[in-house]
Amino acid sequence: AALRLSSSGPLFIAEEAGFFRGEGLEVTFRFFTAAQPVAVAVTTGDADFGVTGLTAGFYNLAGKGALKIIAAQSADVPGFHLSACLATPRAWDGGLRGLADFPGRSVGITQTGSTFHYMIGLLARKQGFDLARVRLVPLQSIPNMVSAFRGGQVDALILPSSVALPMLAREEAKLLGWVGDATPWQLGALFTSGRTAAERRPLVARFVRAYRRGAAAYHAAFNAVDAAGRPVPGPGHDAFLAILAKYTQQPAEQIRTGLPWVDPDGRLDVGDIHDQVAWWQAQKLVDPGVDAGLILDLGFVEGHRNVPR
Amino acid sequence: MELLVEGVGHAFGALPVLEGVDLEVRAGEILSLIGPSGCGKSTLLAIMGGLLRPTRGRVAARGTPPAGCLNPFTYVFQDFALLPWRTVAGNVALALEHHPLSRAERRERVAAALSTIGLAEFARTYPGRLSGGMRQRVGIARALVVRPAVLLLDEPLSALDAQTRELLIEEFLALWQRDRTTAVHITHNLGEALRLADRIVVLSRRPGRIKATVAVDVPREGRTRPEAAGRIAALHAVLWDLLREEARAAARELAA
Amino acid sequence: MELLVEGVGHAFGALPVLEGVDLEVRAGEILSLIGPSGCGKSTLLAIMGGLLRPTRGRVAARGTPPAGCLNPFTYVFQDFALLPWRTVAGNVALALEHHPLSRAERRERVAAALSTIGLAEFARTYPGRLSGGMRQRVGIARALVVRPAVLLLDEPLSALDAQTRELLIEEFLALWQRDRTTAVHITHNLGEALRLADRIVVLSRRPGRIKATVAVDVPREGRTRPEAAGRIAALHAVLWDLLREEARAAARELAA
Amino acid sequence: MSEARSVPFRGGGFVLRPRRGLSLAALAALLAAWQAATGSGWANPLFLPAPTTVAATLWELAASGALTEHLLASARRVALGWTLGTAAGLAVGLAMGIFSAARAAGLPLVSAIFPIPKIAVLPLFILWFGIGEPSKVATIAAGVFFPTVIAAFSGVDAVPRTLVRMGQSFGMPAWAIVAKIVVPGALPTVLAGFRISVAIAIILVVAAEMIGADAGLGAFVLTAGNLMRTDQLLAGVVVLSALGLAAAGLVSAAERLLLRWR
Amino acid sequence: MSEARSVPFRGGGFVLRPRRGLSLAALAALLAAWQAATGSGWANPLFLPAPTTVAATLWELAASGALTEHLLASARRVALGWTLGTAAGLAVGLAMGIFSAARAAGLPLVSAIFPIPKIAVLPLFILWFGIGEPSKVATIAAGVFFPTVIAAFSGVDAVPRTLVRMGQSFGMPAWAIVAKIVVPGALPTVLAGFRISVAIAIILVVAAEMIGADAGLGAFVLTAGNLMRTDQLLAGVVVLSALGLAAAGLVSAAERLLLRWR
Ligand SMILES: Nc1ncnc2c1ncn2[C@@H]1O[C@H](COP(=O)(O)OP(=O)(O)OP(=O)(O)O)[C@@H](O)[C@H]1O
Ligand SMILES: Nc1ncnc2c1ncn2[C@@H]1O[C@H](COP(=O)(O)OP(=O)(O)OP(=O)(O)O)[C@@H](O)[C@H]1O
Ligand SMILES: [Mg+2]
Ligand SMILES: [Mg+2]
Repeated sequence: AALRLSSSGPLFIAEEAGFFRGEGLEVTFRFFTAAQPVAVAVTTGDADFGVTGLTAGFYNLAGKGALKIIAAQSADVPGFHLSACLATPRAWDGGLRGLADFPGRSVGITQTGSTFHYMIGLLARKQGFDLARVRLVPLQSIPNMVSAFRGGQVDALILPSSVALPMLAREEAKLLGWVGDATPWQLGALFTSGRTAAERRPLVARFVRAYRRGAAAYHAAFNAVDAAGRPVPGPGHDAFLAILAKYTQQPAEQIRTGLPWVDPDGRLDVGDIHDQVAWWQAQKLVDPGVDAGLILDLGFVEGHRNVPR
Repeated sequence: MELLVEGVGHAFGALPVLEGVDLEVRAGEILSLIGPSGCGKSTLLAIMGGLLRPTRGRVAARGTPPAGCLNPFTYVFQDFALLPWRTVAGNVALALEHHPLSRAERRERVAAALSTIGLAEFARTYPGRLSGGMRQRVGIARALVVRPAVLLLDEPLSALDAQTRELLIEEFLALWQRDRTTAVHITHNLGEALRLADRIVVLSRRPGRIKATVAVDVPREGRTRPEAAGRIAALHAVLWDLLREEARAAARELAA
Repeated sequence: MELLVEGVGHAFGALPVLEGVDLEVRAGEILSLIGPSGCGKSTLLAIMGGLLRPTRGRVAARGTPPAGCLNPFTYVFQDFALLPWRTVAGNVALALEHHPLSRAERRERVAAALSTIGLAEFARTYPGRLSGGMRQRVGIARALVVRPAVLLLDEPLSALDAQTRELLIEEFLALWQRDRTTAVHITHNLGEALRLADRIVVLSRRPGRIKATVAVDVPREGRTRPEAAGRIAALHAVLWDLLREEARAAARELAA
Repeated sequence: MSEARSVPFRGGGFVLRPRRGLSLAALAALLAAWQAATGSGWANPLFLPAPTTVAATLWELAASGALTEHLLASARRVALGWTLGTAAGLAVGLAMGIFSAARAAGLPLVSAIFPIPKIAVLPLFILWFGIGEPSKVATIAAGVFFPTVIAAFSGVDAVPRTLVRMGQSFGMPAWAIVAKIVVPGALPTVLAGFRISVAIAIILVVAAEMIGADAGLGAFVLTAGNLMRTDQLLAGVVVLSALGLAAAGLVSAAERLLLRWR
Repeated sequence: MSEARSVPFRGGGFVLRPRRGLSLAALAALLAAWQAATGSGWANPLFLPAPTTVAATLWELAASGALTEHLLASARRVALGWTLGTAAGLAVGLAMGIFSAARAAGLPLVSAIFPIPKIAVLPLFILWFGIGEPSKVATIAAGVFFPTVIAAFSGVDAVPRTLVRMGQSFGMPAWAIVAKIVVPGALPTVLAGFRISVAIAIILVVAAEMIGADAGLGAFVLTAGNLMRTDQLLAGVVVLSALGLAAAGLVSAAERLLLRWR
């Protein structure tokens, strides 16, 4: 189960390049249009594996033993422009000029507990402002957010680059900064159900192996950087881009500008996940009983980063 | 008031129902209309009151409605046409509500009409809980309450027992004496026609044409007296023969 | 078949409509039921055919329906009760469809009934496009088509002109000669009752009680002959007086 | 002579009598089935917590005052949106029932616009009405409008034309015919439409409160859903259900009052 | 003697005649208003691209074959879901129209369950029906079921009881009374319900295709929304609209055929 987003690229590449078949796996993709049903489908066993962003809802579900995170998906890292913080021209004129200027303003997010919500939280910690002084306006969908933004109903937004770049180009919005540049974090993950992780370990291991080969190929093609830290095309760039275009049903041109960073080995930033859970718990949006350690099954990938002692 | 029916014809789609009807209803006259079932009597009445546009000819009226008349051309419908969601009193009041009457007068008129037809105690009953004859009487009360100039009665007493009918005929004649209302009266009861009418128009089978007009040449007050019995019986026989001819012709057509 | 009405009383809520009705309808008899409007005639008929449960008493039947009878107790309803979404033929066929008849026979029976009532050419017309009398005739055809053992007729000819009525009375008597159908016949036309009935039951005003039972002691075939006119007129007068008494009493009550 | 047997009773039936006990029993059975489903594991308690759990959550919410706040916020939006949508829907629907031109022009528009999913037009609503109350009320009103239009013109179609002719014969002005004959005649169908539209209004409170709502059952349910807090989600759903029951009760009362004549 | 004047005509009116030209004109006016709104800047072209833009997008989609694929996938789901929901709804609704017990038990359940928003129960649908076609069809069927139930029992309520008594008097078995008197008598209200339920079915295809759909107009519209491709979003909406128009046309045809007698 997955969303039609380039952050699921390693999966698509693993399939098209035959890595799954190489492991003797017959993989069928099931696509969803929102993160929540992906997690539900894996929980109910309708899908064996899922990849999506890490949300408070995900942690709540996983915290009940339903889901185990087994490998990394995309991450926000400096230089890879996934999520933009935008201000309306009016707010900009009114003094909203940087990532520290949020207090006292309203920010549109998709949903309470979403990745966008977390990013604002991250910025608050990094920039040292009080999140309580920012009015978060949940608007459920990107068109709603953009519409509220255009109408001046909210002062700022965090948006995916694919939507943000055209707006910046048309000067309908002012860029406050990129989340990845300001506060890198683990955005998404590959996960399976608690049952599968416990009872079908060999299968999971084979799946993760293929997935990591996909991730490695993806990383090589899309995540190469030049000396200045700017992305440059790597080997297989064009072929893989065509694969992504096929799966995401988007023109290659549009995908190119918002390709996320993916760890070549599927290694998770484990410490960050612990941080995320702790922060959500502090916000009272994730049940206090959830233990980040139990959500993670680190046995399928070696060399996870930042593993707490 | 006076009604002039001039060359009226009507067809429902391909079905001709009336043909070349010329008729004059004189002021203050009671004209009965008889004819075989389905010959177009109700259709003609609807045309006379301006409820249906004839495919041919026209209907004109002469004279002015008397003072106090709220609705010059008023119907009593064959199928009663009561509003099921209004009580008996409400159905009668309907005819008055759009006229500038005081509340008290409206209530009084309704009460008077209901007691005339003998349904005062059913004023607050819905039509669905009335017997057939009671429904018909509500339709009559509703027509009387507006003091019409021309009454268009479509089998107004068909669902009533002989005795109730007799009472209502007397009531009606008393009202008629007072207001000299012009009336066109469809009936299938020759006795009723001979009680009420100045003239009786016999329609042919469908398509209805005027087959004969029979004047009832006995003063209305005297018609129930024994002396008149002979003349009334003779008229009855004449009408009966006229109708039978039509029925025979219809039967022959069917057989062919 | 024979019908026994034993101590039947009925009230709609607080309104008593029938009281202590005892009545025997003999096999092959035609019994007419007359009485003031709203006295409970239709209610009594509904009770007799098992459509309404009386609040008191019971109705029993004796005898077996003759061969070929599809529906022993069959109504002709006062308000016709036609299905507006079925054509004339469809309404008549309705009574046959749940019986094991061949298609051809069903069609034949329907066609025969429609030509009896003179509506063959309207077989495919919807009731909404019929005149009042035509609708009533469809209701009669629907009842005849099942060859009933007991016919329960609620003012079956009220909307028909004198001549059509006469034709249908003759048709009906012919059928009755053949099948000796028992019939209970509500009417408000004394002449009709005196043409058809073996006995005439007069109901009092509401709550309806049996006020009198009048036997029509003239052979049915002879009733239209001039010799019988005197006896028929005498019976007519008797019935008329019985009814008038009721109407007077009702009027007195109203005045009080 | 053969025995006299009672004439078989063939009437009766097809008449509805209220049976309050059975109604309550049905609701109780629903709760029992829910409890049983969660107890037996047929429904994963992860997605369908037991009614007892939900009751506890509800109790907490009620105690904290949050429940009243959400309920009031949503009820106000539902009431306002339903009233506006119904008023507009009745006006348009009656016109479409009476005038050939209105019907000819209106029917294709209704048929084309009704099936448009709300989420597709929310951005436009935000643009036109902002993210405050107006856009929320408009969302509900828009959802109520279309079924009401359909119920209204279908109801008018069912009014027997002979009654209209009767009104005309008494010289009733057109407005009086509409007010006293057409509208009451259409009422049974319109009230059936209300039964549908109140439920739709409550369903739409969730869509409406997608637009930057702080308080409200819809916002509460959405947040609970996003957070996968199924006990809160179900608590919100139970309150929406109760709101639906209350609204349906009002429609039933209106039917008892206005359709007494049946 | 005074002049003879024609008796004023008071009848007529309150009868609807089809006016095809006007229907087409209304749709054309809708398109023109849309074009004007985008041209004048009253509606931001970002959220409401001009019809010409949407037409171009539609053309592209059609040329690539994607349109047919999405349309077929959704139309199949709508047809299947609507049919199932309608069948179940008619069965339950007729029972509630006929039996006091069914009404007493069913009405509170319908009133309580109908207002539950679909998105709140999606996880349960996934749990019970999986992520394949069944859950999508079930979502649509569930949405269609409730309005159909309400239309069916309201329709039965409107059948004159004298007609039922007539059927009983002819010894018609209960099933025949239901099939030949109750159902045809309820038909006008039921068909009005169909008008509402086909539109709801189309609206719900979007909710249904939230659940693991590759193809389908709902999934297409949702994806377009997530990517802020409003031209694609509107193209999808236009196709849904057209689907709604077609479905409404079928209902109108059914009305012409089945309610000829009016
Ligand atoms: N709305 C209509 N559409 C089509 N045909 C109609 C309509 N109304 C009446 N007819 C036809 O017109 C003819 C005459 O009908 P009308 O009601 O005038 O008869 P009538 O003389 O009043 O009969 P009755 O004495 O039975 O009431 C009938 O054959 C009937 O079928
Ligand atoms: N469904 C009902 N509910 C309440 N009262 C009713 C109902 N049906 C009839 N009644 C009352 O019962 C009484 C008798 O009605 P019924 O129809 O039996 O009279 P009837 O003798 O047939 O009169 P008519 O000759 O006018 O048809 C009337 O007063 C009527 O108001
Ligand atoms: Mg007539
Ligand atoms: Mg009667």
